[in-house]
Amino acid sequence: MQELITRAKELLENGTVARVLGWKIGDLPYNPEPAFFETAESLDKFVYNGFCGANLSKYMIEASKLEGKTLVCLKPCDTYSFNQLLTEHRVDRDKAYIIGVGCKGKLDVEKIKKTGIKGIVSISGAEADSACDTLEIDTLYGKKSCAYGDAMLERCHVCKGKEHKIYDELIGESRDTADKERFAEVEMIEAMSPEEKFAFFQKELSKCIRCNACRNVCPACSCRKCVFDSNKFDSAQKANVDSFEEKMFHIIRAFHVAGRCTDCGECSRVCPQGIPLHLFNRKFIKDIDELYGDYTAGAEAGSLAPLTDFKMDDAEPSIVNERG
Amino acid sequence: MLKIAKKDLASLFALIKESGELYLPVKVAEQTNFAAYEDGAEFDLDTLKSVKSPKDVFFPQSETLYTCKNEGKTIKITPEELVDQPFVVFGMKACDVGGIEVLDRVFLSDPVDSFYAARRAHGTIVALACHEPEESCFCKVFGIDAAEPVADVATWMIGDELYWKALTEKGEALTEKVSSLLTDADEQVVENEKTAIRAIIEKLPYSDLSLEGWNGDAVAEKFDSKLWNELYKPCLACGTCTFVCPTCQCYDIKDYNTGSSVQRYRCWDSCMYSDFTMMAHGNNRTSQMQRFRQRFMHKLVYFPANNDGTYSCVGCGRCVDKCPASLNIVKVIKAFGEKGE
Amino acid sequence: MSVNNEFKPKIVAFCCNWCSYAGADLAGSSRLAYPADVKIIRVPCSCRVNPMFILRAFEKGADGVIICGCHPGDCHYSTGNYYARRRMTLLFSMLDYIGVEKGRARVEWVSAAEGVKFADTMNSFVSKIKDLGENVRLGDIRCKN
Amino acid sequence: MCTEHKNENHECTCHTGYTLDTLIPKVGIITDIREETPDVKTFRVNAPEGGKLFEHLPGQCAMICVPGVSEGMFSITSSPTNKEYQEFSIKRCGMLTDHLHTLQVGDPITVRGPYGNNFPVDTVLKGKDLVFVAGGIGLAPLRSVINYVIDNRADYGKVDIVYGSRSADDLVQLKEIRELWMKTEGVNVHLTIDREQEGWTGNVGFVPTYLKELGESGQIEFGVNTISLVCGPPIMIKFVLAALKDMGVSKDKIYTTLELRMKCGVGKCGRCNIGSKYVCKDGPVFRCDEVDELPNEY
Repeated sequence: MQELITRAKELLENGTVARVLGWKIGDLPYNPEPAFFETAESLDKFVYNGFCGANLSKYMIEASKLEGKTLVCLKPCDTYSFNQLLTEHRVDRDKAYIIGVGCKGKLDVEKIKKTGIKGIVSISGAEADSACDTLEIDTLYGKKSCAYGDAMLERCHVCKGKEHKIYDELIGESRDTADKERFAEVEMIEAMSPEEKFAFFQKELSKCIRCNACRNVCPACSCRKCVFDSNKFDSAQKANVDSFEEKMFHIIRAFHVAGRCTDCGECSRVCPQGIPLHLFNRKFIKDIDELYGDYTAGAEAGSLAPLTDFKMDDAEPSIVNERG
Repeated sequence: MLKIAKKDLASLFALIKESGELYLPVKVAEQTNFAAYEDGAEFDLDTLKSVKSPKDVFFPQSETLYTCKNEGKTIKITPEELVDQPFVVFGMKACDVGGIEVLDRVFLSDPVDSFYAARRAHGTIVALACHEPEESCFCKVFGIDAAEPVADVATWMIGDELYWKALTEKGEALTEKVSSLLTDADEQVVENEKTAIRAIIEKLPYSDLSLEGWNGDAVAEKFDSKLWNELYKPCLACGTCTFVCPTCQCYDIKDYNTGSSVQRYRCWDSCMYSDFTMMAHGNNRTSQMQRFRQRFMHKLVYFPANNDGTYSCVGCGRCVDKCPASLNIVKVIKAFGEKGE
Repeated sequence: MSVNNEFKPKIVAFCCNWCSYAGADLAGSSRLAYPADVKIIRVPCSCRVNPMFILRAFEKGADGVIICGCHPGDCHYSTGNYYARRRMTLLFSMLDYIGVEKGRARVEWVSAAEGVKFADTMNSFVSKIKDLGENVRLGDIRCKN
Repeated sequence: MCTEHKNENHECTCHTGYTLDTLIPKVGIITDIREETPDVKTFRVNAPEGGKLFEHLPGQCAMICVPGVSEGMFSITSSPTNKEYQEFSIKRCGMLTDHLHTLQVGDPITVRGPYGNNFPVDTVLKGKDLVFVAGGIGLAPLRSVINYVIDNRADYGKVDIVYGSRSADDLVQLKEIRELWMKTEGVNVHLTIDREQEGWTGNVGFVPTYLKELGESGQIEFGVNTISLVCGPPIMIKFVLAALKDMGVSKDKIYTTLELRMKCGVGKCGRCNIGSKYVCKDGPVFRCDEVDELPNEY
């Protein structure tokens, strides 16, 4: 991480970049916040560790409008989102100086707390360059430890690979973390009976508090004015009055990014109720791969999104009934 | 002081349910939220904080105000029935009870909001002391004693027994109803528990946060500070902090056309949303900085100005845990503290 | 499950202006009978049908939604129904994924000359929906009373 | 328990503290609609059984709700001294007002209120000389005060009304201005329009400049005993305040009414606050020096 800080200071001082977009040390061991650094000594508060899960490419939409280049630290999965935003001309490539940062899998403090660990005072083993795979956690109620894999975000278990898709420079090595089959959860749900499927989503979506964090964090969800924000829409985007509204909101949110979603997992990471929202997006990805050929959004900038393309011999919609 | 064994709690809840609805923390899909208790539901008293605060019981996320139906030449307005059955909220922590008191100052001040007032009048709150406070808690900063919650009934979970002490006559009435299951208990055990909890609270990282400089008449200097321009940048303008907060009071009034009638309902709203102050000739808070500033100015400056010094924050730490960009009220207070503004 | 005949399904049909709507006219003018519970909404092209239209139709109380368009290749706008075909396939797969009964939403290509096919499609669709029964999984309870 | 103690209008009598919630509107009937200008209509509203829906004070507002569309806060333009009806002058400028302009005489309309504070007619204004400065639809809130003053003419000193609009047909309540206000003793009305228009003999020019001319030419004296009441589009208020300042009128002698988005009208929904003041409860009528203490966020 120190190498990253010195490089960032260097680029800032020699004027190649006007600001650095990274993470600032939080006041708890697990809550660094995305931050802009404009001066070299403010970079002393820069941090990059296992808790820097935020995907910074969406901030680049606004940063591209500022004058001068912005240095942005992107993890391998973030670069897919940046490519997708590039394809849609939402970010300006020459306004971004991309440093591909190494990634050993990002952590979720909710998962640590689910193992019963409370009153966290300090965590060691989450540093970017540490190689150990257990976290030593010092708490008010004694020393605890937790395996790195158990604390990892769900998206890191199905990581798409540690190769950065777009960068100007690479700093820090990565460690492969994929140990689960990407569509396992989706297949498990598809195998359920309609009643079970309905009950599963009814229970999960009943937790939704309509806070829109999933929509506001998603790099593919970058419309200037979202259809759910118009006041002509009588089922409000704030009230969870009836279970149908949550279903419509989440289906349409996933639908609007179908074929553009890079499966970066931010929606599930930020959901305060821990709803596995990626199950919607990943279902669309699986269908698109099966019906229209494998496609990874953001693999390379400029690729044609499946829903803006067609083939003469595409399957008929009735295939959904035959597929069982 | 009375007590009941942890294993008999299910029968205690069943007994309470006989005389009215019971709301308590229930684990659904691995998340703990306050919900109406059905027999056999998996209640969860170990998780310190529910995701959504229990203010939902008294000030629901959405409630219908009235229904309008066109009848011939005129419109028939049928107001929604006010709550008129007693109910019990079990397992509220001291910070959430503090949150309800903040909301009382809003909804019970003249003109009284009768929907809220009806629920408050018919609700009995059984508060549970926090056995193991977490690092994001800072209720001590706002003068709330987590070891001794002040509600209709105070309870402590010590070992595998629940200690029960009624504090108000509503609490006495409830204790009366369930006295068959409660046995006498020794006060001293609870005193030791209180000192243990207070010792832990002293060690919490946020407990020494100082609110110096934040009060009702700090409007001018805090409003024009340049710090807001740096603090708001990572904010995603989502509504998480406002919807998990036990003291947020803002609501929106909207219509829902059901085809045969129109239901006018009230739902929580968030000052962080872009259309919060949208009006016919424009929006007086267009930038996210203004909205971010409004949220914390309201909690730490405007509310104390209108409510003789009471802050609109109870230090529960839910915004600290749940903000996607890790921003929260503690970082704002600290940032202003460091800059000495 | 024999559905008592009181259950009157509400069906919403999005018909594309150039083919299916003309097909419906033809079915009407040649006195072909199809159930009256079908409410036709004319759209410029099947591709104009936004997934939210379908979900809001279900929300407001529809029991079945059918989207009719020109046969692939005959679209007045040349490629409209190709995009609609992909879009509807994904939507129907998602509806099936969250547990909605199969067949509650359907796409059918009906040209302007196929009045008979239009009537048959509507008859078969209404009977299918009558088998499925009332839509309880995608409705908003406030619109039920 | 509580279910038996219900009386007919839904009050839970065993907790007699509640009246019907203030958010529940009353149903009124539109008894007359006057086309003031191409985009302003004045609606006269009565209770179904006749008389007024509720009592109000000059300057207070009411929330007019159209089920299925939305609801909006409008100032009650009729004076409280008028016992038979209440009137609202509504300019067409949005979803709700478009719908209101389609209503006919005899249609039902749901109204709740009154909300907000009022012009201090019985306290500060009593016995003072008054200068009313209004622009366009801004006359609506001031009209209730003007008619109140005219009905209790003896309690007040000289009255000057400076009222301007885009064009002659945009002058609201022109009939009443000519037949009642101009004929009342001690009340002189100064009308102006923004641009030259044939058939218009009155002054031409913006309200702030016209006000300055009147002030400097002595037609209106701003003595220590004069209170000014200003209402109109924000841009006009800004220049009028500047003009009054140049003529030595101190800010605590000027009242204005602010208009922000109001949803509940009772200071609870958290929308219309400027600093720690809620416009719907602590306002909408403010003294200008109070307005300066507020952070500039409106």
